[in-house]
Amino acid sequence: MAELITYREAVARALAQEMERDETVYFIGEDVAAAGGVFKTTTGLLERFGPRRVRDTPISEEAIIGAAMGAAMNGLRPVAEIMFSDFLATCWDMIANQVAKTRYMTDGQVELPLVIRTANGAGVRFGAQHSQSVENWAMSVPGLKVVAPSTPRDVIELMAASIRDPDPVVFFEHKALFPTKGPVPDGELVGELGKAAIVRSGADLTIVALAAMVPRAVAAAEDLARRGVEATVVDLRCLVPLDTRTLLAACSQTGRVFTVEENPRLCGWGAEVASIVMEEAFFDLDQPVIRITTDHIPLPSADCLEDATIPSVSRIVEVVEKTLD
Amino acid sequence: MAELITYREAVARALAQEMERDETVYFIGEDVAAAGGVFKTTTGLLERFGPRRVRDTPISEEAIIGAAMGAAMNGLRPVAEIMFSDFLATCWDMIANQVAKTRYMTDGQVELPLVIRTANGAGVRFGAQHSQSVENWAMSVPGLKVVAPSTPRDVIELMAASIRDPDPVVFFEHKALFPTKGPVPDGELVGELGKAAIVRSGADLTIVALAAMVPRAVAAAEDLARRGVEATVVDLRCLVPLDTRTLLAACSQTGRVFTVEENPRLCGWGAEVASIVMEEAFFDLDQPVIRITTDHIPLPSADCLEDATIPSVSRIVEVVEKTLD
Amino acid sequence: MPTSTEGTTHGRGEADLDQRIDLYRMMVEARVFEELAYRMFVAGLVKGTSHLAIGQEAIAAAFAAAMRPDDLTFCTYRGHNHTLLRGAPPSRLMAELFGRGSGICGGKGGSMHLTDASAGAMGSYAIVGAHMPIAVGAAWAAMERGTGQTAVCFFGDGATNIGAFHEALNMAAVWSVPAVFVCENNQYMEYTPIRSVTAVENPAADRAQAYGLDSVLVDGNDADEMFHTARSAIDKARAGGGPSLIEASTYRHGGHSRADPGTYRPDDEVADWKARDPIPAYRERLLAAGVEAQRLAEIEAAVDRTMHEAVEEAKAAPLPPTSAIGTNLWADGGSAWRN
Amino acid sequence: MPTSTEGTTHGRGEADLDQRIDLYRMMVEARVFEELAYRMFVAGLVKGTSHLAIGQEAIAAAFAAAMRPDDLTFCTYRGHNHTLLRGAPPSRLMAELFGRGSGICGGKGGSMHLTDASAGAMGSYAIVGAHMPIAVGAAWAAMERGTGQTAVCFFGDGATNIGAFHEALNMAAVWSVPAVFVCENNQYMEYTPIRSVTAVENPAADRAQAYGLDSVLVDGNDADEMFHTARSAIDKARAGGGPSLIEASTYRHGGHSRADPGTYRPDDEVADWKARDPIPAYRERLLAAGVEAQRLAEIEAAVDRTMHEAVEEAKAAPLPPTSAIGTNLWADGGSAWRN
Ligand SMILES: Cc1ncc(C[n+]2csc(CCOP(=O)(O)OP(=O)(O)O)c2C)c(N)n1
Ligand SMILES: Cc1ncc(C[n+]2csc(CCOP(=O)(O)OP(=O)(O)O)c2C)c(N)n1
Ligand SMILES: [Mg+2]
Ligand SMILES: [Mg+2]
Repeated sequence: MAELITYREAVARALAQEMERDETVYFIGEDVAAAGGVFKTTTGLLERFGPRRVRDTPISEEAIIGAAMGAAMNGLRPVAEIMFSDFLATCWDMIANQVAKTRYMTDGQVELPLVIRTANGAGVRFGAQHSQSVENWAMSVPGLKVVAPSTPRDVIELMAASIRDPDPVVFFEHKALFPTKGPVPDGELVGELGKAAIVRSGADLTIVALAAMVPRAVAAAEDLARRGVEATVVDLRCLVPLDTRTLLAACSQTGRVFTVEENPRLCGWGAEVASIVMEEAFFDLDQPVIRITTDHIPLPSADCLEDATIPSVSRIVEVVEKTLD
Repeated sequence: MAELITYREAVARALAQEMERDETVYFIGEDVAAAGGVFKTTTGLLERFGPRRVRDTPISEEAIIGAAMGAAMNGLRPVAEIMFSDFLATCWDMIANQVAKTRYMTDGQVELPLVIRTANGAGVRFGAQHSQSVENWAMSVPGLKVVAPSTPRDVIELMAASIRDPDPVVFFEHKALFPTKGPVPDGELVGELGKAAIVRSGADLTIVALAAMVPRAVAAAEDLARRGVEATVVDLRCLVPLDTRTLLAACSQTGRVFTVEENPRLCGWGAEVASIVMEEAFFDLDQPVIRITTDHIPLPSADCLEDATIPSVSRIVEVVEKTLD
Repeated sequence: MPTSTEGTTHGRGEADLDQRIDLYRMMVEARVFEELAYRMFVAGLVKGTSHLAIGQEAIAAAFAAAMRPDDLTFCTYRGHNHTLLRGAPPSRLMAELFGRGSGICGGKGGSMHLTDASAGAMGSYAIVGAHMPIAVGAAWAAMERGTGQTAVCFFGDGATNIGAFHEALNMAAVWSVPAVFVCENNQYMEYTPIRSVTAVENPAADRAQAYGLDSVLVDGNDADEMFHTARSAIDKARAGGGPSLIEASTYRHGGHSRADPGTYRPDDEVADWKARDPIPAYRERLLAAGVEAQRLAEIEAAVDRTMHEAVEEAKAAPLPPTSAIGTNLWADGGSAWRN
Repeated sequence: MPTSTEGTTHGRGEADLDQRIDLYRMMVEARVFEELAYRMFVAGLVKGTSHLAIGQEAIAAAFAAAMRPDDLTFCTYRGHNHTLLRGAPPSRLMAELFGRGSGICGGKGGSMHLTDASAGAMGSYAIVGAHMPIAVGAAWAAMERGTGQTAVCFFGDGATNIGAFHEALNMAAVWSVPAVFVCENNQYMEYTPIRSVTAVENPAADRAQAYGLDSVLVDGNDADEMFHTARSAIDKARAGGGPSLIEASTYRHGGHSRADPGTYRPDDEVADWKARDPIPAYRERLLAAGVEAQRLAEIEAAVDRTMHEAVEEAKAAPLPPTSAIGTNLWADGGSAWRN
């Protein structure tokens, strides 16, 4: 039987499932142990697995990632939390230059089974330094796997898959989704990286979305359905590996493709997806791929401004409808 | 009259021109003063402008960018060197979260006239941590202007424009171009940011390139010309602001567009350019935009492997020809 | 550094008493402003988050009093008091917390990014440690331009373990810039006691020698001691004596942010520190020094009035227009990335 | 820490003499390997760049001798000697410098990224300071898994001013991991004297207290002193005594990298340090200790032979196949980012 749990609860459940299964899984981060995380996503782990496997760190992001990397080289499977994805910038060298490149530079001598968890995205009025969507930063660096789930079930299944994966994974949890609920079956759950989900099927157009933009894309699709337009919604779930099979099939079928991206416009994941789709399904398309993105600006903190900056259900519907007539 | 100087000499000449003109222009970086820079791009500046305005720093990239930012807030126009663009990762927070966002977050109260110079790109067998092309990192962050010249003259004109620009500019100099020569007229030179150059005109197809890929695109175009195919070559020169007018005009005219990118494939500047061109010139295109990029891997150091990874003249020609028949 | 502040305040004469009364007023301003901000938060008017410094006012007041108008302040997301006491208008500060168009940053910054460049409040930075190198640069420019300005940089105990702290202090010392680095050691990061993640007992003071600086540890809840410390460090910097690193021990009465009840702190610890609240203690001291209760009561009433008016003004302020989204990314006033 | 090494080496008996002869052999191996590497560079066979540690061999040799086979070494782009002396095959090291397929990293790493995981040489890192937190993690894992391993991390004087140094040492101390941090202070960054950009005289030793560690300053050109220092720090770490920070003063005889003639260094300074070359000095000491010249000559000849053979092997090695570009990004052996 399946119960309804929150995206927030799913994080702790996923970590607990894997730490229970494999004693080499360790978890470190700022305020993650005694406090259970500033987003309360890791509540109970300290009590259950003790202060050695669940450890509070200093405010030292480079040391957090470095420690995870070194530990992964020497027999642990660390999960490291970077509290807000904006702070990936403070340890970007460790992630983009060390973690991502070491297996390749050593021609496979060094294995790095580690997961970097981070709270990504906007919607909570934290302003420009605590609200970014930076999954495209990770996507642009060869050697990183990139995951960004949109449902509690995907959080568990993809976190388990990420922890079991022998390669480094950057796992983006979306702040705005923490309170959202979804059904989750009992028992051990393990998913597979690199598989997109067809969340909704419709013959008229295809909306490709990620993380918090998925529920918005679905809401827009339902709105459009009421107007007689049927949309397919693809939840990419992983940016690397990218499920181009599912993506291209869904796009070719409808010939009308839209991306809905929370990242600022330039060089977002949607630019890559649009380029791939147009290059490989060019003659199946009735119109160019249209990207619906956050404006190319830092995020303003005022609620009314933040709401107007990120793609909204109504903006998605508007853009789609404009192309239909 | 114009003389031939190297891209390397152009850097020092540009800095000298601006430091001569404006005493608030200061220059800092590692080994830039007494040693004249590890690439010898700043030779003579210490002797000419003295140890206060040309200053060696500790190996502290965050402090280098932070110092430049704080100084820009308080009346100087600093130029900060980050020796290799790979090291932008070690101060990415200062660049992407502080420098890029501060004017916007303060609603225009704080002006940041500063230039971050860095040696970008491959071709010198330095391996994965000293050879990256990361101009797309900067392009993806709102609030940064992004420049990457391909000729000595552009180095001078765009450096002068960058130093005089009231906004932060990340200025990518290409390692492999330092020894290359080009004609440079006498006297003060000042260019304009956000203007692409049509390096070559041809009716059959358009190749869009940047920095070290420009000479390769031109060589490929000449090779193609010998086979009766005439290519237009666009040198973007700036990624932000992006000269979409010139770009779209050049692409619409030929209907066949190729990008040549040194950055790894995913989310490169070419993905953005391809998406824009396909979205805005879709019905002028005879075929999808095709991106010719470095593979999506860290750069190997062995010369034969590095050469085979980065787009070469022959690979450009091959890819183009395949689409013609 | 002075251990007994009476020693330093005596012999400074009447002017000092006025200065001390001013210090008191500033502490009360910060306290009332933040208490109202908290109430507005509970009332749902303050959006996002907010980090109060209630209990830490003596540090902000002392430095604001010791600084010259053209000196530059760099602080953190816990920066309401620093920004206010440098002279930012309370109504526009409150409006910024409310996300209104009249906010000090037009609603784009929010509680964590208060900036009033015209008052020398050069920003609240929300990424731990990042503003420390920036303060070095501002001080460096002051030195090179000979403006006589100093830069004062406030940061928390937790910031002492991040790389930017190390890089900034080394560069500041090597370049001998006129900067004062002030660690407001309130004993905790967000929820984690600083002791549990730091290799030394005094996270800033015990590291001063690593930068060739004197180790300065002061009672951050004693406004007189703070003022004296601030003044000597600023004077030293202005005189070309180079940077200082000051650790001021203090405590925040509430949680880390609005989301935090602060339950991880032992009750008696909280009680002890609340008993050392800098404001009533200073009030007593002023009365003992012969200031009339009447005068202090008038100050309190005036501050209360001003701050309540500020709140009303902020409540009445309009939301920013949606068009504001596209303004002030660039110096040309816009945000275009293409032609 | 010992100031006189004779004191420590006496009384260790015959076994020690053998150990010391071994130390000598290792220093000679490193020296001959790097001299050949330099010649191959001039001959155009070594691609890219290379950073020689000629003059610094005593440090690498002493630690390699003091480490257990399963201990882990982390070093910098100036890491030929550390990688070689942990046991990496010289022919495959040289092949890596040549960019050959038989190179220790298949030609993908190059001079700055030598790694031989099977020998515990966990990598040469080309971004200053980055490997220090990584070494903390490796030591932390050893502690948690109870393997008894230690991690030894070598870095330069210039690395002491970057943030990662600070973060790594604080975390190492707080978690009390079995790690030894060794600053090879060769007095210069690339071309800039470390003194000119550092707030303290001894960039590492003068900062040890900031992490609650002992200040350890040793003569990096004295192999006996280095060995003793290395052994005590490693023993301490292995015994659960936590990390150490060691500053070893030394000098590189040549420039920073192949591109650098090193002209920025005063001639007499270079001459003084060359007079303190660790290898001839140690040879004298061994002879004085009664080792027969014959025995040392045989060692030198053998090393010379091995290294020249290594060069010939490397010269004969094939280039990597172009297909290697796409291998070993992921654990599945490939580099696919899509299905
Ligand atoms: C680089 C970075 N890491 C983590 C955070 C999240 N964070 C915000 S405040 C805080 C605690 C800071 O503690 P301290 O420096 O003592 O300042 P205080 O909040 O006590 O004033 C943390 C970890 C951040 N903003 N920046
Ligand atoms: C973060 C970073 N900044 C700059 C460089 C460029 N660089 C390479 S070696 C070097 C000097 C390092 O000096 P030191 O730490 O003393 O080591 P040494 O070369 O003397 O062994 C510099 C600045 C780098 N590799 N990484
Ligand atoms: Mg604190
Ligand atoms: Mg050195």
